[in-house]
Amino acid sequence: MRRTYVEAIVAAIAAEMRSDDRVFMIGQDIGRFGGPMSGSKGLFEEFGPRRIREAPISESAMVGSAIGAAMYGQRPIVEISFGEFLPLAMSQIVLQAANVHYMTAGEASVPVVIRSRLGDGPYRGHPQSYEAWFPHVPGLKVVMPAMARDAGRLMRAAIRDPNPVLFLENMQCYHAVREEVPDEDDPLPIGTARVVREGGSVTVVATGWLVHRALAAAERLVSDGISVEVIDVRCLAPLDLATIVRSLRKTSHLVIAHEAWKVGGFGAEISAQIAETALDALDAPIARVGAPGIPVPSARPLRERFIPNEDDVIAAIHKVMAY
Amino acid sequence: MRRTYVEAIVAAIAAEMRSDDRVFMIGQDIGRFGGPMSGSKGLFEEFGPRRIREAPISESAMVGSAIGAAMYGQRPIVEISFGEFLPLAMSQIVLQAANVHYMTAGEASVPVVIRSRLGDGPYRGHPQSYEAWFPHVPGLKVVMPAMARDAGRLMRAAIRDPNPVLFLENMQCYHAVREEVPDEDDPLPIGTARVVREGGSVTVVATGWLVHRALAAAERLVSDGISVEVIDVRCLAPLDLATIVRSLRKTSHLVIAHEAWKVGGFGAEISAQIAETALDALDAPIARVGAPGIPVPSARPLRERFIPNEDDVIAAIHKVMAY
Amino acid sequence: MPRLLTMYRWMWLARALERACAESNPRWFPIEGEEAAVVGTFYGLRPEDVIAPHYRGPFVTYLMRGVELDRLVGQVLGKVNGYTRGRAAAFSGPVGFNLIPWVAADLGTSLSVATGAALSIAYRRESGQADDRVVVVSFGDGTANRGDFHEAINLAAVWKLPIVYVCQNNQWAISQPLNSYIAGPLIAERAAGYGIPGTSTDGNDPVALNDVVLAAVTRARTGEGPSLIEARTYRLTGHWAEDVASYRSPDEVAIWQQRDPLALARGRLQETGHSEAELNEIERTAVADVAEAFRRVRELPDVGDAELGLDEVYAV
Amino acid sequence: MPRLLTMYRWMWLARALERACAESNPRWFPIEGEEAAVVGTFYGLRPEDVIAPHYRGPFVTYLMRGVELDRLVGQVLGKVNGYTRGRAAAFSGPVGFNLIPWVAADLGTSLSVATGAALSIAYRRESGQADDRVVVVSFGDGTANRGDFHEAINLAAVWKLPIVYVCQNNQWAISQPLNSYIAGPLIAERAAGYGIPGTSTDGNDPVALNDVVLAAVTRARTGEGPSLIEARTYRLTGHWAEDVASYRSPDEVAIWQQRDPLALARGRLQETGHSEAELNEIERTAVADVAEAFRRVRELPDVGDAELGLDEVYAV
Ligand SMILES: Cc1ncc(C[n+]2csc(CCOP(=O)(O)OP(=O)(O)O)c2C)c(N)n1
Ligand SMILES: Cc1ncc(C[n+]2csc(CCOP(=O)(O)OP(=O)(O)O)c2C)c(N)n1
Ligand SMILES: [Mg+2]
Ligand SMILES: [Mg+2]
Repeated sequence: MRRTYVEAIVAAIAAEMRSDDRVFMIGQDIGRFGGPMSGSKGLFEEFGPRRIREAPISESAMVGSAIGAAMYGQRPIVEISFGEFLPLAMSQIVLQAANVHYMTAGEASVPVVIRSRLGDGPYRGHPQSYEAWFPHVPGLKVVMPAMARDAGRLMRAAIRDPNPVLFLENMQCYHAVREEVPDEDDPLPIGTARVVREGGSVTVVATGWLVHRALAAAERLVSDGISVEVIDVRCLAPLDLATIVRSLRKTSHLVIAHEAWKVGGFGAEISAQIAETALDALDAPIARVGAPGIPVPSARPLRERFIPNEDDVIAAIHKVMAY
Repeated sequence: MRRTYVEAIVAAIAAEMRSDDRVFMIGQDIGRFGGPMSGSKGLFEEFGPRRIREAPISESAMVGSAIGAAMYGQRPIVEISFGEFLPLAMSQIVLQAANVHYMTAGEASVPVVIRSRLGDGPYRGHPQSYEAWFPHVPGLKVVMPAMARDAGRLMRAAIRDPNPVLFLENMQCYHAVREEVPDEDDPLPIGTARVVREGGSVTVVATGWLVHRALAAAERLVSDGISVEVIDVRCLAPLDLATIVRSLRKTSHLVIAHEAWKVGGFGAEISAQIAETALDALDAPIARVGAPGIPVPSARPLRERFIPNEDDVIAAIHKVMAY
Repeated sequence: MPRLLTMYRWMWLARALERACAESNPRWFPIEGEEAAVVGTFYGLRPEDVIAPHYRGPFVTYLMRGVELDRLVGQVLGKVNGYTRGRAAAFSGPVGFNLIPWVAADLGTSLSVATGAALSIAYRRESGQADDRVVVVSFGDGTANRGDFHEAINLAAVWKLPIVYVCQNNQWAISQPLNSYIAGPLIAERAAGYGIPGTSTDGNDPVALNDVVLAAVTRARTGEGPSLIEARTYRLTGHWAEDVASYRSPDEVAIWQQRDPLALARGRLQETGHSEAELNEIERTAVADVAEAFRRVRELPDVGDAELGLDEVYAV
Repeated sequence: MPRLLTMYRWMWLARALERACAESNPRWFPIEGEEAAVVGTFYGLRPEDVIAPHYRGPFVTYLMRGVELDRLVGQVLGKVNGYTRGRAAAFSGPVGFNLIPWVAADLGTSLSVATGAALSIAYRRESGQADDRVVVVSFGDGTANRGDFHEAINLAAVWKLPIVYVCQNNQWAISQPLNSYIAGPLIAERAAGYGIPGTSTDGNDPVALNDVVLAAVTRARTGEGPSLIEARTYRLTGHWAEDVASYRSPDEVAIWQQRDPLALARGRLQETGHSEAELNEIERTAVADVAEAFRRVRELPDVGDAELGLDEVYAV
């Protein structure tokens, strides 16, 4: 069945909930309303209020209570409606969820999925992209799919994972990205990147919506004779560096692209790992594409200028190719 | 007068408070107790409860109320006793303080200093190093001194700055680092790095306590004929890249060292900026020194293995020199 | 009854303006049904008092202090004349009029920021300066469950800050009913736990509400500290303009339609001798003023590169 | 009076153990003066109930459920036999005994985590499984002002979770007195705002406190939801072992020395016929058991590379 990105996620949650009663959801407006941007559509009708639990506007307690429930036998999915509210649960995520397994010397673990919506979206609301903070924190897994089927398969893996998984959904991908997604599907092991387009001239490593912009940029460059390989990172932690290095050894040119602010973004970490382990593979400086250093503006014309786009990716490719 | 790192900070605060009544402090245990680790020693005696305001254990409201007071005419210094509690005020820092000036189109500004103590300390309590999250957020300035006099001078600058400044104090430096610090001293413009040791073979760029470990490493390498230049970053935002590049053009070898976790740390951003703008200056891969990917352990022997030390810096230097 | 008449004008301006905003932006958060709660909370303050209205329907509170209608409409339409130049959410307002701007949309954190404005005033008072300003901040019943509600009010109570907290309790948080986030009692009952006065009142009666608020304002002005007030009202529309609110019962909505604060106020004004014609004129003027503002502002250019402000992030 | 006698044993074990911990670690947070509050809160629970004691003095609550003394001492001394292998703060405990571990030291967040344990129980009950476990969580009077206090208790009230919140109100938060973080009322008065029962009680009377806690436990067990209890007590020592607490008046301390819960309990036990000798023996045993444990554990190796666990961060 052809499903959008969000439909694939919802289908994956439903499938996991059917097979494991320990799985339940905590979130705001996830009941009859169907979730922000239809993010839990149909789940309340199928699973009812016991398993689709609507919470007060208490982000810290929502995440904290999911952690406690996970430590004591359940497998909750807690949804922070938008990434803009993740800072409110920051301490729960980085100090409680991340630490439990290690600090208890393996006695306890926290099989919780923390879902949230990142990036710019069709309605422009709550558009923060804070993903870079989390791979810095040992104990968390951080997943950030760009494709519909990957999103569903990674959600299945996240739910089954015995560790806290931050599952970051891109709002532009939500309804715009679709593909064939079977009803029954295997979990995709967390921690693998994917070459989504093969090419020989330059490697573009991207996350979320920028994967799609990189793909569009690649098409536009065909006529210029530039053959672009695009890698969808998919998981920030653990990071699949090997796939990136393999591509770079072929192309010798690297562009890294994400929607988040460029400075301090996750692109920096990818770049640093390359500069540390595969510097000799580079024929040119590493170019990063990311948002400029201003707070995320609200009005559409400003937002459009703020979010990195195809042209930015193309400019970066030209820059590294011209070096 | 010879002052320790913390004494220099306290003296700077006192001097600014004397000359500007709008400056006051909010914090926990900053009164008669003299502040965690003597971080506000003598201020209560001099300035009393109006200006040295002890707050409830309410980190979000502490920072939020400091922001509001700053927007409405005061110049508060709000102290989050330890970096471990910064996540509790995360939203106030990254969404309120950082956004006000831009979002109000310059109508308002937030001259607040948010002080906190990072890193491992003599008592091993609350040892998180979360500095890397903040330079990612436009609108914040992020200061992280390693030397006593710089700490005092940067505190003066932070208090006078019309923007929110995150002032991150290293706990190992607190009582262990001392130098001559005059009673009257100029503010040090925020945004300059400093070459704290000249050398020709390799550049070590470091922050906080690792500046001191890098200096010690440099001494140990003299006998091996390796001449190490050490740069104290001092300010993460704005970052003084020029000073780093200038050094690198001389040494062609780069090591970046910090106490925070290596993955996703601020070292990644420095590395990425080099790989983007000065790749040709490198004769070897960029080596990063940072903490390993485990939560910060508590017992002394584990903590000592966890925090990067001189040996780690030396190993990294040898690695890039041997390339 | 001059106060109710003036309020009636403001309430109608609010209704007309919000309807027009909702029409031009399907994601606007309408205030319909809560106009009395908003106007009753912010009426009768001094221009130098600081206000921090809830994100839902704050425009009328800005207008009550002299903010330009066209410039607010400009924010909604993304035009260059908006105060925030397209940067902040459209419902923010100009700080120059002594308000707390909406620079982020995570509910609750701005309660602490508003508390800080009161701290600034208290600090000046403690320094011996004559400053009897107060802060009035409003927020939703859903927002009352965020940690900042607790931390900010407690801080204000401990420091006896000159601030009045008003919960605009419209009984819903997007699609969730009150009982999904509060167990039974009134929000005002939380006041006792902080050692401050708490009052729950009919938020659809702007005069009664305003009396309660102004009493708390006087308390704050005279150094007696903060208060918590709950204005009970109802969100007659969906959460945003386009939301048909199929998650709740039409019967419930119908009951509250009967208590439409504008209809109630109109009835009372008629009882006290105001003519149909006079009241119709108020209504007509509001609608016409708003329509004209929208017409004028639509002519203006959209925000663009000049507003992006790549080098306007830091104050100098 | 068997309960008080048993409690007396635990209280003495707590005192002796905490004194020894404080002696070997100048940064230990001693419980002296609050033993009745701790023992009275956690006495009489079932082993399968989940406990989340406050960071100050939790060891006795672990011991009451069968945790090994030597392994706790190992945590304090940084020895290989500690449950947490030197990783967590020394005052953490083993989850296998149904408790919430201390994996971080930012106060308040663990209130939400403890609430989650109660959610897990409620979830099983709602699924029709027989599960009448409850959670008892304690925290300080300073911690009661963190946002998580508010969010967690409100969540528990809305979901009617089987949990009892106990505030161990020792009237100080490090060097700050109660009135620097609370304006007047008792902490228990905050309960009404959440629609749950609140009781403030003498925390130096372990039996009275335990009666109040066990009544709330029964309430929680039978599905009637959470309660908030305040145990009024006093921290007789500094915040940590080395802290001489020069920020407070010796007179205040002297008054509370008179109310030392161990002396009070001893008096009551004597009144009810327990001999000096019997009571001295309890005291002597506690001190001796602790001393022997320390002696044994000191022989063990310190934690080292084997405990660092570079590849033990993720569960597999
Ligand atoms: C911290 C936070 N969580 C969730 C949201 C998403 N959200 C936007 S409006 C809203 C409902 C707010 O309810 P209430 O405070 O009662 O205000 P109302 O919309 O009823 O006026 C929610 C949950 C948010 N903006 N901030
Ligand atoms: C969120 C947070 N802020 C500050 C601290 C520093 N701190 C450690 S103990 C303490 C006092 C806690 O007071 P209370 O909750 O009353 O517990 P008590 O120490 O009196 O037992 C403080 C402020 C902390 N650990 N966590
Ligand atoms: Mg509401
Ligand atoms: Mg206390």
